[in-house]
Amino acid sequence: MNPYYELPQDEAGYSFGFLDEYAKREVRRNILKAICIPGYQTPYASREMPMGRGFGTGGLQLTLSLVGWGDTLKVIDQGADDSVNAVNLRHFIELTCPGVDTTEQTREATLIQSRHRIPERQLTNAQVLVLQVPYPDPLVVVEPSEARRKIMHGEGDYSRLLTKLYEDIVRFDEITISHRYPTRINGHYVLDPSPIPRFDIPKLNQSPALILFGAGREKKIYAVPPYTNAEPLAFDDIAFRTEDFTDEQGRRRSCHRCGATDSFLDEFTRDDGVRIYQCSDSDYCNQGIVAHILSAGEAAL
Amino acid sequence: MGYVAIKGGGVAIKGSLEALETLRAAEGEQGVPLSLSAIENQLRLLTSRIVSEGGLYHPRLAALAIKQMQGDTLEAAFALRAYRSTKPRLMSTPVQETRRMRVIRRISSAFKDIPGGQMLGPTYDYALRLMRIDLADESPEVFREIAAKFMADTPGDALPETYPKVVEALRKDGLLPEAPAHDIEPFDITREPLIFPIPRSAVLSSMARAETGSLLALAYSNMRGYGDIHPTIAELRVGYLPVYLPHPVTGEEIEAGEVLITECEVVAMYENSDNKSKPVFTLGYGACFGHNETKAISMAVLDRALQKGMKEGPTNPSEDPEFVVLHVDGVDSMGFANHYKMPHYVTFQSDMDRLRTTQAKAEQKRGNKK
Amino acid sequence: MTHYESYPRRDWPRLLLALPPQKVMEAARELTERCLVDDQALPQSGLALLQLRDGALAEPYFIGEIPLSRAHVTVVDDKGEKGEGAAQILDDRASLARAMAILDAVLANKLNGSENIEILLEEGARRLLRDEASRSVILKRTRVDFSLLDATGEDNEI
Amino acid sequence: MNTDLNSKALASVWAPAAQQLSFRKLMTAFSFPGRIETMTPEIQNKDFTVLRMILATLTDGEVTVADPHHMIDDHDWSKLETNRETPEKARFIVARGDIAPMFSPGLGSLECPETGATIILRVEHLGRGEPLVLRGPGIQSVKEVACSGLGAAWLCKRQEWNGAFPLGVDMILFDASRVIALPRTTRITTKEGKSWDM
Repeated sequence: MNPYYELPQDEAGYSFGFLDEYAKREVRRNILKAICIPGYQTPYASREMPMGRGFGTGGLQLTLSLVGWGDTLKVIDQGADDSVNAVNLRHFIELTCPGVDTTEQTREATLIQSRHRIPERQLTNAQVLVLQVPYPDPLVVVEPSEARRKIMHGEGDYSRLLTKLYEDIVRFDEITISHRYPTRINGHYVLDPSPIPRFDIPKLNQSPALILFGAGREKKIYAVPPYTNAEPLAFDDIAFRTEDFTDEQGRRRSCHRCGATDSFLDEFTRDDGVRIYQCSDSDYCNQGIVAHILSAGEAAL
Repeated sequence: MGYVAIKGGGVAIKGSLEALETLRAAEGEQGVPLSLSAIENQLRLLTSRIVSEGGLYHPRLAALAIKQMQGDTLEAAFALRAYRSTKPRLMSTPVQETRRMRVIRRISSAFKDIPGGQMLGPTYDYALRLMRIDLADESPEVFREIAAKFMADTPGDALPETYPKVVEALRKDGLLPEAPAHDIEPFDITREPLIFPIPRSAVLSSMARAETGSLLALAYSNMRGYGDIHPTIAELRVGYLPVYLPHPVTGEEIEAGEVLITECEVVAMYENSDNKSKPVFTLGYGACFGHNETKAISMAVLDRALQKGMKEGPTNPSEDPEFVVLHVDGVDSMGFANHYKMPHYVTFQSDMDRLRTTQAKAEQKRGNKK
Repeated sequence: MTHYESYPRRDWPRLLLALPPQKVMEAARELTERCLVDDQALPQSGLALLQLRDGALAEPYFIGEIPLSRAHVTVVDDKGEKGEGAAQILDDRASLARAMAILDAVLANKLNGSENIEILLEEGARRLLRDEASRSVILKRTRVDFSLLDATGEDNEI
Repeated sequence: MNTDLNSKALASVWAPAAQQLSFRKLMTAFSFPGRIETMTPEIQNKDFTVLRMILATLTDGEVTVADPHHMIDDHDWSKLETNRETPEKARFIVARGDIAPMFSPGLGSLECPETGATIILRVEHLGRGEPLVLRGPGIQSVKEVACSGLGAAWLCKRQEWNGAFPLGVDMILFDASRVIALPRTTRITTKEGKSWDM
């Protein structure tokens, strides 16, 4: 640099939503195409964000292109609002989008960005869920070339993926895919639903809320529109199964905190070696406790 | 209760940032903060890496990034990339010709007698890698004298600033294929998604901002035997490229500033292509922002390897455009490697569920057999 | 369009960029006090894709991005003379580009005050010469003399 | 929220805040085909037309626009900084619903269906006129929407263009203040159950 050069201090500064308007417009155009072609991975020119590829930059670019004044945003990771990554993303959005409200309550949010979970509480058609995606293409396991995968997707040809699932069954007598379970949308495209547990897959089907997926590193955007069929790939004789939370006696385990028996549970080992379970969705858990207290209060009256 | 492992993230993040800052300033009372100009000049090869891997020629911001990231090249390049996302794209420049480069170094390993001559310029090639203990305690006075001394006694007339390109001479002799300048609009990797197959301009752009070590590793695999390029350097040049833009009022070419770049052409063995034309040598091309010869050479070797792979189909990883282009970007790959540090509690819970179910089934089977 | 005789217009930005920016800004500020400056386009700071031609197949490609600031102005001096000027510089200060666009307008159209800018150009040229000289020394002192090597090979040791 | 700041930022169709709001309306329209969305009533100045709002929100120099019925004026072309193209090649096509389409828009390819055109169609009135019966993603069971000033030729052609999913075109229908969207997945019949297949 010229020896007299000085970094401009007064001409720096970021605009609303960090991204420049051209970047937002491109993301927005691709969101509309993703909705029109349910489950199709729309390519876009992902921009670099100030956090690592793999830390939710795809979801973040969607959120920053969507969010505006009047929105109430919730950011979660592993179901929790105060997971380190969720805190970091929320902080960044608050910094670059002044005037946008944030919340920890699923009910209040108009826009929810999440990693690895779909909230337990059923979303409404006034809400939009943005999921962060590390690997967008379920066909990668059977076909390394993207050019060939695009043709397979276009033709709706998933025979090799089904063969892979079948081989699993032969080997382990069980489909071994734990999360990122390949799911067919509107009878055509099979998508990678991001690393949500199988427990959350049924929430994709006929969801009242629009669900958007952003893969920043792999530069793809895709969508499950509201009220759209989403079916996990399965076989007639081996059904799709969600995670099993029953104990040795065959009873559904409950959250040790709120007592819920219908939520996805995190597993902890207490200092004394006893294994305990707790809701992964922290808002759902908190709401459960609040409801308990309220009903206990009413009973006491 | 105390079992909510993921609570309290916000407090920990704040503490972590402060710990980072503390270590940056850990020299204590003797500490002097690094000046950006010192980084830019005294660590000029590090700055060079950052401007090229960051994809933005802004040495001062690169120096700031180096300071802020405590010397981590991947993080610093990353900061420069993110900075780009906030700035509007004003234009793409007209094609700039590198023969106009104001060189400070220019060599060829193909010919000793290249038109205009060979100038070693600043290079470590012939510097002995012996520790110079005298640098451990350098006096500022002596340090400031170094440049003045070098400049003091220079005999004779000034040499020209610009030099013809060696490959142009080879072309005149009919040793290289003719390369008529065609002005197809190049691929913009910062805007257009990479959908394979991609044009060569996309490959060149991707490699120009690739991570030096990643490019080197793939090029080295080709040199060692996973490939057969066997390159000879026709020309390696380092210098300042003036950027000419049309004046908004008159339209005439005006210099807007200059950019330090490194450029390299390698000659490889001729191909037994179609029988109609006469056999000629083939070329590979590499260039990047800043002074970074390892990167330019690696890129040139890979470009040649990829040309072969695009034409005849890849037989080695270094000849496969998808493999090379998708794996050499430092910002992409480091981001992904690091994301594994994030919580994966839910997916791991799900993994455990699958393993336990499969284990139970296996046990049941064994039981049945008994 | 009249051009200043000693330095062609194409060299002005290069000469002005060789100066401390405060000098350019100050010169523009002085002119603004006496002249009417009207922005033809809003001064902008952003990025440009740098397009090069590759040396192997002569194909254009983008090596990366450069900072770019630009401004385009019309200046009317205190005698009522009017002229257009612009600047595009490899720099991220739109204010500097605007200052240089004002100087460009005044110089190119020989508006009132252009003499002071000529002095600035002179000074820029002197500084530029110094930078160029240092590069020239590098070339001269590192030139490999193959003819010497052929004639008296043994003497060419370090 | 600072309402002063808010109203100022929304004052022009070219303002980023206005385009964000407008995009969200379009996204809702595409998410729920047939749902009538009123475009940014906050903007009251004469600058505002629905077409200008849609184009300012979705187009720029990165895409191409066709205007076979000359609905975009020169001033808007220069402000949009977008590229003119023939309807056969354009990513966005602006047209009148009362004039039968005389072109074949891009439908995309099997590998890249997203390159199928978006057709922005002016109709007379949404919510009044011929009822259309819609089914498909985004619609819980059936959705009815009335529309006047949309020639039957458009619906026939649409059916033809969208015959081989994932190829096809997506549509935005607009009147003086409102829009509905018809993604390629939406199946349209008349009240009597007649489809537009001819």
